[in-house]
Formats: sequence, structure tokens, C-alpha cells
Amino acid sequence: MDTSLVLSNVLTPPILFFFLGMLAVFAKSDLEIPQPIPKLFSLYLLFAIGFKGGVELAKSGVSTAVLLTLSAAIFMSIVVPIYTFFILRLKLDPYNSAAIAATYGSISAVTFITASSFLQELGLTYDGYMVAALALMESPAIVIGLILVKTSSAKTSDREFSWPEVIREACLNSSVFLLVGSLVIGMLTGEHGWKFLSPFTQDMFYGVLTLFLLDMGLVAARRIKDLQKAGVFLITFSILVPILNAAIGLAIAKLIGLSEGDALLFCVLCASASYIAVPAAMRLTVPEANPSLYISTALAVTFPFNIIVGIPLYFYVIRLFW
Amino acid sequence: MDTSLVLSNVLTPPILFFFLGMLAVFAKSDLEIPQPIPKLFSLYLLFAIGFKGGVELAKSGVSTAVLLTLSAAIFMSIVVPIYTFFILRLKLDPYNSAAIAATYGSISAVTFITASSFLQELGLTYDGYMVAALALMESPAIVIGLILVKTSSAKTSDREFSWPEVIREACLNSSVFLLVGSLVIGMLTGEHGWKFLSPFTQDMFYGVLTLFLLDMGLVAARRIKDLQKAGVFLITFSILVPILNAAIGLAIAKLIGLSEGDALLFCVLCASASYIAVPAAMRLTVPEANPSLYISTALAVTFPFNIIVGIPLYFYVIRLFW
Amino acid sequence: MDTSLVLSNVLTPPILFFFLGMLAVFAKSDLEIPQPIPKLFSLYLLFAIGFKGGVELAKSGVSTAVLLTLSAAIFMSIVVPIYTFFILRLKLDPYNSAAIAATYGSISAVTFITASSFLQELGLTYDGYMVAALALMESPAIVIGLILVKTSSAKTSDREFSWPEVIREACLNSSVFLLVGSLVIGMLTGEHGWKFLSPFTQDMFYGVLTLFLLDMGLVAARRIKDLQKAGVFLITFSILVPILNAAIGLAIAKLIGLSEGDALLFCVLCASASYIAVPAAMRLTVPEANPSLYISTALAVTFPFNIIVGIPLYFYVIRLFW
Amino acid sequence: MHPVTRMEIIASSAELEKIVAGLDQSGVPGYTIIRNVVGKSPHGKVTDDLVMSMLDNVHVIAFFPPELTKTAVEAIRPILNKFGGVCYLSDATEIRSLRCVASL
Amino acid sequence: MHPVTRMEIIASSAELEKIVAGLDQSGVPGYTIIRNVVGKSPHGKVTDDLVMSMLDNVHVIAFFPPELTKTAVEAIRPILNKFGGVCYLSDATEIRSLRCVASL
Amino acid sequence: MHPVTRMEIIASSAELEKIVAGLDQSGVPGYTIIRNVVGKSPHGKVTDDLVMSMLDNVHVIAFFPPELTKTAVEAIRPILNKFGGVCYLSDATEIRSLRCVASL
Ligand SMILES: Nc1ncnc2c1ncn2[C@@H]1O[C@H](COP(=O)(O)O)[C@@H](O)[C@H]1O
Ligand SMILES: Nc1ncnc2c1ncn2[C@@H]1O[C@H](COP(=O)(O)O)[C@@H](O)[C@H]1O
Ligand SMILES: Nc1ncnc2c1ncn2[C@@H]1O[C@H](COP(=O)(O)O)[C@@H](O)[C@H]1O
Ligand code: NA
Ligand code: NA
Ligand code: NA
Repeated sequence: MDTSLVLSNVLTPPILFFFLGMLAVFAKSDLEIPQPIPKLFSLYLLFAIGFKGGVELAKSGVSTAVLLTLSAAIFMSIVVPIYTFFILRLKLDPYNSAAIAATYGSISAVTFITASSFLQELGLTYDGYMVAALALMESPAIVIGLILVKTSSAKTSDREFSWPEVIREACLNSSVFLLVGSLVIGMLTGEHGWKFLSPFTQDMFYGVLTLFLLDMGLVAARRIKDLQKAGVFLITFSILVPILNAAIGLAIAKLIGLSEGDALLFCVLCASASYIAVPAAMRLTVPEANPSLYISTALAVTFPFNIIVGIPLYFYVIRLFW
Repeated sequence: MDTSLVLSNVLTPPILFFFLGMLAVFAKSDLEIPQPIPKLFSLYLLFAIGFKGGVELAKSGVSTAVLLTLSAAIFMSIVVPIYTFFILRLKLDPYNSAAIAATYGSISAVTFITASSFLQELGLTYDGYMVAALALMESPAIVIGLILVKTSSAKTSDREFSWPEVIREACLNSSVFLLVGSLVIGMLTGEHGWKFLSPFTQDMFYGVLTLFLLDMGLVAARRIKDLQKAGVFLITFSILVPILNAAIGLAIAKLIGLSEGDALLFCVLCASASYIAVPAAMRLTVPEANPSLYISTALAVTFPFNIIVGIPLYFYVIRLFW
Repeated sequence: MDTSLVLSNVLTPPILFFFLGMLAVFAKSDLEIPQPIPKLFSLYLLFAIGFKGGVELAKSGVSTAVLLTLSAAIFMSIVVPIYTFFILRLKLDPYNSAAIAATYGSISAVTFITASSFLQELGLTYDGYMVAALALMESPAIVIGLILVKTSSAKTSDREFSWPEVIREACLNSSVFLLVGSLVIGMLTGEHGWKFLSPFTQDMFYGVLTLFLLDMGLVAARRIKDLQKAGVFLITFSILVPILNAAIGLAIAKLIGLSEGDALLFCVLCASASYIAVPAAMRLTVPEANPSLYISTALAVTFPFNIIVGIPLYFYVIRLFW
Repeated sequence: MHPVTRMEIIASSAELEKIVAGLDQSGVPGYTIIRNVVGKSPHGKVTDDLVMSMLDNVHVIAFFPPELTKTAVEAIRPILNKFGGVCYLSDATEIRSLRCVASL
Repeated sequence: MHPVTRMEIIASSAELEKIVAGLDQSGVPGYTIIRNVVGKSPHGKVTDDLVMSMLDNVHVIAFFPPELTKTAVEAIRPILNKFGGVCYLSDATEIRSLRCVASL
Repeated sequence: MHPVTRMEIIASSAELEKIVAGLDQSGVPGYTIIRNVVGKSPHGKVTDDLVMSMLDNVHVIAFFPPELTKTAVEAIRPILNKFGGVCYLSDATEIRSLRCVASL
């Protein structure tokens, strides 16, 4: 594998600031970015990426390529949690298995955004509808996770989910809502809106991403000691399964003829795990599962793995096959 | 009325994000923008609009046109609460009448800012001294409101206002203070200051306004159920009185020969109602009034009405008569 | 002294907004910038100044001039607290003397940043390694301050510092850590990183500094009544000692042949006093000292003195001798 | 000046909506919510660094007449049992006489 | 280790200045203020989404010797009666022995 | 439903790490931390406007079985004596029955 590719990814401000954040925790610096500053950054990033995607979608229009990609996205977000669940059941109880499966079936918007800025630095483009894929892949895994709990847990009797509540959690959680909303508004306002908003959504994007990854470095490193509870099985899982998901994602991307940029993003979506929307939903719908397991694996292993090694690795493979 | 005008207002990111915020509340999404993020946005907007107004005022200088406009502004902010009070007394006690009258006599800076970005999108300009009018119209209504309470309430004996406190509340509340301060600093530093600050105050303005209106949509929608307490009289009031105030404002604007852009802003100042400075003052000076009445009408009815329907409507009328 | 120089410093948005903040407190306006907004600004400023310094350092490389300057910086941050301590011992107990000495031996990043924007307005440049000097001068004074306490306090027996904790406080406190981290990342990513980050770190810098100084004006003015406790000796101290330190700094700058811009920054570093890193460290390591003394002098006297009078004064002297 | 029960609930912010609904149902006259609270229990440490995941805690305080205690406890207990959180009671005295301010 | 009264006031942040002035006057040795608190009472719901309107609540806690109770209550009651808010008392024990740190 | 001690510590946020370590050592089952709290004491006023200096306060609450009181007090007292801060105890009742949710 081309080491210059890894280096050109690692030696960028966002990734280096991610390391800096981790270093701050390991060195016991008192650096912290208190709430709601990280919340502001993540609202901004979702708003900006959604809006940009919408504007581009308005330009390109909805073709069969779009529909094919979005179908593939939904397909993966349904299939991944199912096979992941059975892998996890080898060692874990149904509750934790379902919660972790849902986590890995869903996606991490920041990983997607980091991959998009990786493309930007290489001078490659991607299609606006990839943002729609991002939005579509966030929710289904939550519902699948619950169905898995329901079907596999013995004491089904005392589990009456409030399905409307579950659907609401899944489809209307703040990140999905803001992303889809910004996408639709981007489509509606098109070039005109872009002209007025881009100094804000475009020019500051890279800087905000950099500061946000500094915070993510802090947050991820703080969870590393939780990994002791997770154990070897789960840690191995949280590196191998993303690679597996990425591989399947790549195969599908090749099959449906995505461009290099789109293929990378699709693959990153498959490989990434949610540490925001899904944990929030699982906290309420599968309270039996231990949050520190599904959060620490997604956040302290899979997330750093993807943004540091995964993105250039998947891209390297794409370069080989495309 | 030209529907393209309404559409060109409605189909802009700020207004669409306002709708998105309202939708989030109605759909029970958990989207929220926690404090002090909205506070940051509003500090920024006041700072940026005040500074820009000051820089332009320094360029244009103080002419009779300026003095005439500012006199008209003060006149309206004194007269509006008085006649509004008597309309409200038809149904409400003196305390609530005075508090609501003060609310409608004062102004909403965000409505003004939204109107200014409406002008910007149409390629029209406005004069810097309109920002001075904005600042001048915020406070008088608070004082008038208190005088109305004092003169109309029976048990005057036990009401000793601390007038210095009232004046301080009225003239030194944070939004007036920051706006006037930024205006004066804009005048003092002129073009030189503008060169250094405009990448911040100008380029990001539209984006921050958009995010702020997303929050305003959330906040306004949360107040809608308070409207039940308000009743039909107050809801009707909070649409018809702004139109009345706008009509009077337009007549005055025509009389003193304002330009199209300035006339729209003046008219919007007359039509808008305060949900920040005045409620803060009323909370302490007229504690007998029910905050949910004066806040919900100003925020959940008049504010959305003005930014969605009012601005294009008033502009349509201006186009007819100018 | 050239009054136009003072005026050209005072009549800039950052300084005027500093005055506006002070005025808000004196006039009892309720203007406030709640946490963590000021924290966001200061993270941003450290990030931006550190990154820029690093990028420039990468361009210029490490020469003997660099090493000379950095040695001078460390020299001053060791010597200043020592002689300052003995001045303070004339009137104060060892604990407060050591804490205040450490405060004045360290630096104020905002004073440095304000001076750099003063240079920018005059069209002068400075070298990237001055940011390294800034970072290097923050910590040593903390360690010196503790050594002074240890050697001068009678009851040495019951004072066992945890030296690792002290070093950690000194070298890994959040501002030093973020500054050094951003500097190193700036060096590593160089021009490439700059291209992507500068719309964020460069274009918004002046605006964020302006808003931050508005907050600093609020914060400084709130401490002014604490000065009563400080008394005439300390207030005189907190104006004369910065001038003394600046004079020594200028002499050294001349000696080692710094450029005009670098000399001003070096001199401002010597003259400024820390109100962030040092107080945080002293709070824990010299709890016997009274925080309101070392904070109020550094924040309510020395900081305003430096940014309003000091910067143009030091620059005037530089113009005379360079 | 009459005795009241002081109920203090600390739980995940994800549960807030349910807790508030429970208190409303049980007829307590009011409550106060402190958000962004963190803590530790035998079940683990709670921080607020991932606020979008609603993983910080809330601290809810309610004062009510002692006769409401049983109802309030019964409204809250199942929620805490299912989703986690703690609840403590203590005694207090209400000192405010009836508020004499007009309100619609 | 001596008994103290714990006073807890929850009121609109708009009243904070007055409440603090009242406590200062009544001679209580200290107090702690938790801001950005929300809540509900028979007078309505309080949120903090319009922070510039000072419509959120504050939670003020003061511990003081029992003999100060009457003065403190009398200082606070008229403020709450006029502008709203609640105040509760309970008993506590102070455990910190005199602080031995030098201070000017 | 068994009696517990309620310990309440208010101190500078700079001390939080030490206080939490003390509580952990003394074996209390849990605690809750409210940050960004301000206040006043005879030693001066505490504000949070310079947050990078860690000059605001924290409010820590811990409930534990009465028999742990002595150990907990002894763990906290030296910290407060050295660095400042206050600590108060009161009585409360724990109402939550054992939580029946599975956890690893
Ligand atoms: N003994 C305790 N004292 C104070 N707070 C506690 C205690 N136990 C639990 N908590 C708080 O309640 C939260 C939820 O508790 P749990 O559901 O038991 O994890 C914890 O995160 C703590 O903030
Ligand atoms: N019974 C109660 N228990 C806890 N908090 C209360 C109670 N009643 C009122 N509060 C708080 O005090 C605030 C002001 O009360 P009021 O002035 O009665 O509207 C409310 O917004 C609540 O936060
Ligand atoms: N009597 C008191 N009642 C409530 N809070 C107090 C009291 N005394 C001190 N505090 C709080 O404890 C903090 C630290 O106290 P001290 O170390 O004595 O300055 C103060 O800033 C207050 O927030
Ligand atoms: Na995935
Ligand atoms: Na008006
Ligand atoms: Na110095």
C-alpha cells in the first residue's frame, strides 16, 4: 500500500488535531472543549454538509444512479446489523449484541465528513446524493436492532416497545433531522442559496472540522480505558468488522458503478459505526445493554481506525480496482 | 400581490430553516440548540448589524433626512404602545395590557435583520442610519408601558418604581447597549475598521442568521401551545395590530421621503414586537402581567407572520406606492 | 510621543470594544457573554495564532536568530519572577509575593495577539517563531514561583509539592498545550494545511479577537473593585513593573537584533502578566495566596495598561531606537 | 411554614421526559431541573462530552406535601427501575406564604 | 460539626440580583448559585431558550446558623412574594472545621 | 427505603479531581457533580467569567449509608482545609429498590 497515501491523510490538520486531542488525555493535560461548543460544531457540520449535498443534488437531478445508490445504502444498513448480530452472539447476550449490531449498522457522520475532506485534498469530487445516503443509513439499524432484541429475548412478554416512539427516535433524532432538513433546503434554494450561504458553510468547513476532530480526539481517548471491560473479542470485532463491511461496500460500489469518490464515501459509511444517534436510541430502547460497550468500541476503536487507517486503506483498494 | 415576491422570500435558507425549526417541534424531533449557542448568534448579529450601520453612517454623515427618520422612529415607539394599550384594555386588565402594549411598541432586531437580508437578496440597499432607528425604537416603549401601568392601576400607592432602575433596564439592556456600542464604534473606525472586520461581520452574516432562525423556529413553535391561554382576541390582535402599525409606518415613510429599502425597514420596525428586551424588563417592572401572554403573542404569532408574510407584503405595498 | 500612534491603536475595533465592555460594567448594563462562549473564542485564538506561527516557522526554518530569541524568552521568564519577587516582598508575605511574581513572569496571550494585530494594521510583519517564544514563556514562571515559596517559607516541612503535578500544571495546562500543539501541526502541514485552514484561522481572526476583547473588557472591569484590597503599592507595581520589564525586553531585543515587529512582540511578552495559566496553577500550588490579588492586578490594571498605552508606547520607543 | 417532602432524582437526561411526565401525573405542584450534571455510580461513570447522545444526567428536585409522597414515589420508581437513576427523599419546610401577584 | 439551616431558593434569574442583595444584608456567611435551571410550578413552565430575556431560573443555596433563619427568611420573602419563586428550609450539619489557610 | 447520609460539597473546580478521588477512596457508592456553580463566602466572591483559570465552583452531592459518614468526612476534610470549600451533611431516605436491569 502506498505509504504516501496514508501520510497525505495523516499529515493533514484534522487528523493531526485528532491525535493532539488524544495526546492531551494521555499526557493528562487539562485541555477540554466544554459543552455546548462541540454541539455547535456538530450542528454546523451537519448543516453545512447537508446543505451542500442538497445544492448539488438539485444540480444533478435524481437519476437511476441515484436511486441505485440509495437502495444500496438502505440495503447495507439493514443487512449489516443482522449478520453483525450473529457474530456478536458468539460471545455476548442478546441485548448487548443487538445494541452493538445497531451501532455498526448505522453510520458516523464525522467519519463521512473526514473522508469527504480527504477527497477534497486529493482534488476529487463526490456526488451530492452521497449525503442522502448518509442520512438514509443512520436510522434503519436502530429499528433492526430492536427487532433483533424482540425476537431473540426470552422474556418477550414484558417488552412492549412503543413503536411510534422507536420510529421517532430512529427517524427524527436531531442529527438525521438536521441533515435531511438541510439537504432538502439545499435542493429548494439551489445556486441562489449557495451564493449567500457558502462563505459560511464552505469556507469555514475545514476549520470547524479540524476543531471538532480535536474534541473527538479528547472524547475518544477518554473512552479507551472502558475498552478493558470490552475485552479482546470486542476490540478485534471493532477493527475486523469495519474492514469486512468496507469490503462488502466496495464490492457493491463497483457493482453499481460508483465513481472513485462516491465509492470511498459509500465504503466509509458501511465501515463506520454510530456513537451518537444509536447510543441515544439504545439507552432508552435496550436499557439492558451496557452503554460503555457500544460507545467505547465505536468511538475509541472503530472511529480512530477509520479516519487514520481506514480511509486511505479503502481508497488504496479503490485505486487498485477502479 | 405578486406571489413570486412571497416565494422569493420564503424560498430562502433563513426562512426555510425557520420552518424546519418549527417542524422539528411539531414532529417531536429532539433537535435543540442549547444555550448559550443562540446567545452567541444573537450577540454576533447585533454586533455585525450595528457595526455595519455605523460604518455606513460615517460615510453618509448626519443629514436632515437622518434626523427626520430618527424622529419618526421615536415618535412611533411612543405612539404605538399608547394606542395599542387602549385596544388591549377592551379585554385585558391594565397590567397585561401595558406589558403587551410595550412589547408591540418596541421592536424585534431579528425581524429587522431578516428584512435587511431580504433587501440584500433583491439587490436593494438601505441607509446605515436605519440601524440607529432600530436602536432608538427598542427602549421608549418600556418606559411608556410603565407610565401606563402607573396611571391606570388603582393601587398606585404601593407601586413605587425605582425610576433609575427602569431607565437602566430600558436603555442599557444588553441588546440596545451592544447595538448602539457597535454602531458608534463602526462610526469611529469607518472604512479602516471595516476592512479588517468585514470578513467576519459580513461574510458569515447570512449563515449565522440562517442558524439563528432555525433556533427561532424551535423557540416560536414551543410557545404555540401557550396561545391557548391567549385566546382569540389576542391572536387576532397579534396579526392585525402589526399590519396597522406597518400601514402607519408606511404612510410616515412616504411622507418623509424614505427610499424603498429604508421604508421597508421602517415599516418592519413598526410592525414587529419585542420578545427579548421588553419581556426582560416587564418581568421585573410589571410582575403582575403574565409573561406567557406577551411572549407567546410576540414570538409565536407576530414574529413568524412578519418574516413570512409581512416582509413581502409590506414590500409589495411599497412597490405600489413608491 | 506621537499621539497619532496611540490614536491609531485606540481607534481600532478590538480596543474600542474592550472599552465598550468596561463601559457596560460601569454603566451597570446587563451585557454579558456567558461561558463557554469566551472559552470558544480563546480556544480559537490560540489555535489560529499557533497554527499560523507554525506555518511560518516551517517556511523560515530554525536559524541561530530563532535560537537566540527563544533563549532570550526563557531567560526573561526565569529572571522576571525572581526580581519581581523581591520587589513584592517589600510589602507582602512570601505566598502572595511568589504568586504575583509568577503572574508577571508569565505572559498574556491576548496581549500578544492584540500587539500582533496592531502590527498587522501598520502593515508590519513578525516572525513565526515569536509564537514559539510566547509558548515558551508561559510556563517557567510557575515553577520559579513555587521554588520561591519553598525557599522562603518557614514551615517548609509540611509543604511537599508533588513536583510531577507542578510540572504538569506548568507545561501541560490547556493554553500552552493547544498553542504548542497548533504550532507543531502548523509546522508539519505547512503551506498545504494553510491553504485549507486560512479561511477559518486568518479571515475570522480579527473579528473573534474583537468579540473576545469585548468580553475581556467586561471581565477586567468587574475586577476593578477588587483593587481596593490590592492597595496603592500593588496598583503602582502593576504599572511600573510592566514598563520595567518592557524596557529590559527592549534592550535585549536590540542586543540580539530583532526586527521592529519581533521586538514589539518580545517586549509585550515581557511586559504582560498571566491571568489564566498562572492563576489556575497557583490556586492549587500556593493556596495560601489570595487569588483576588494576583488576578485583579494582572487583569484590571496591567492588561488594560498594556493594550491601550503599552503597545503604542513600546512601539514608539522602538521607532526611536531601531 | 408547613412541612414538605423534598424529592431528588438523578438520572440520565434520556429519561427526563418520562420522569417529568410521571411527576406531572402524580400531581406534584412543581419541580426544578438542573441539566448537564455528571456523576458516578456502581453502574459506571457518566460524562457529558457526547451531548448529542443524551448521556449526561439531570438532577430533578420536587417539593410537595408529605401526603403526595407515596403517589410520587410510585410514579417514579418504575422508570428508574427500568432505565436507571436514583431517587432520595428528605424533609423540608416551605416558607413562602401564598404569592400575591395577579395571574390570569 | 454544628447544626445549620439549609435555605434553598428557586426563582427567576431576573430576581437574582435582589435575592443576593437580600442574603448579603441578612448576614448569611455565604451562598452558592446554580444558574440555567428550568422548572415548572402552578404559575407555568420555565425554559431557558430565550436567555436574553432572563427567563430561566436560578437555584440559590445558603447554609447559615439557625439563629439567622428568621432574618434571612424576612429578607427573601417580600422579593418572592412580589416577583415569584419558592423557598424551602431544611436541617444540615456543617462538618468543615475552620479553614487553616492564610488569607489577607 | 432506608436512611442515608446526604453529603454536599461546594469547592473550587480546581479541587474537583482531588475531591472525587477522596470520595472514590472512601467507598461511597456514587456521586453527582454540578459544574459552573458560582457563589460567595467570607473568603470572597467566585465567578465563572475566567473559565480557563478554573475559578468557578463545583457542587458535589453524594448519598451513602450512614456508617460511611466518618470515612467520607475524613477523606474530604483535609482537601477542603487546604484548598478551601465547604461540606454539609443531612439525612435522607433512599427510595429506589434494587435496579433490575441487566448489566455486564
Ligand atoms: N450514591 C449516589 N450519590 C449521588 N449521586 C448518585 C449516587 N448514585 C447514583 N448517583 C447519580 O445517579 C446517576 C445514575 O445512577 P445509576 O442509574 O445508578 O447509574 C449517576 O450517574 C450519578 O450521577
Ligand atoms: N414544588 C416545587 N418543587 C420544586 N421546584 C419548584 C416548586 N415550585 C416551584 N418551583 C420552582 O420555582 C420556580 C418559580 O416558581 P413560581 O414563581 O412559583 O412560578 C419554578 O419555575 C420551579 O423551577
Ligand atoms: N454558607 C454557605 N452557604 C452556601 N454556600 C457556601 C457557603 N459558604 C461557602 N459556600 C460556597 O462554597 C464556595 C467555597 O467556599 P470558601 O472556600 O469558603 O470560599 C463559595 O464560593 C460558595 O459557593
Ligand atoms: Na456502518
Ligand atoms: Na413595533
Ligand atoms: Na511577563
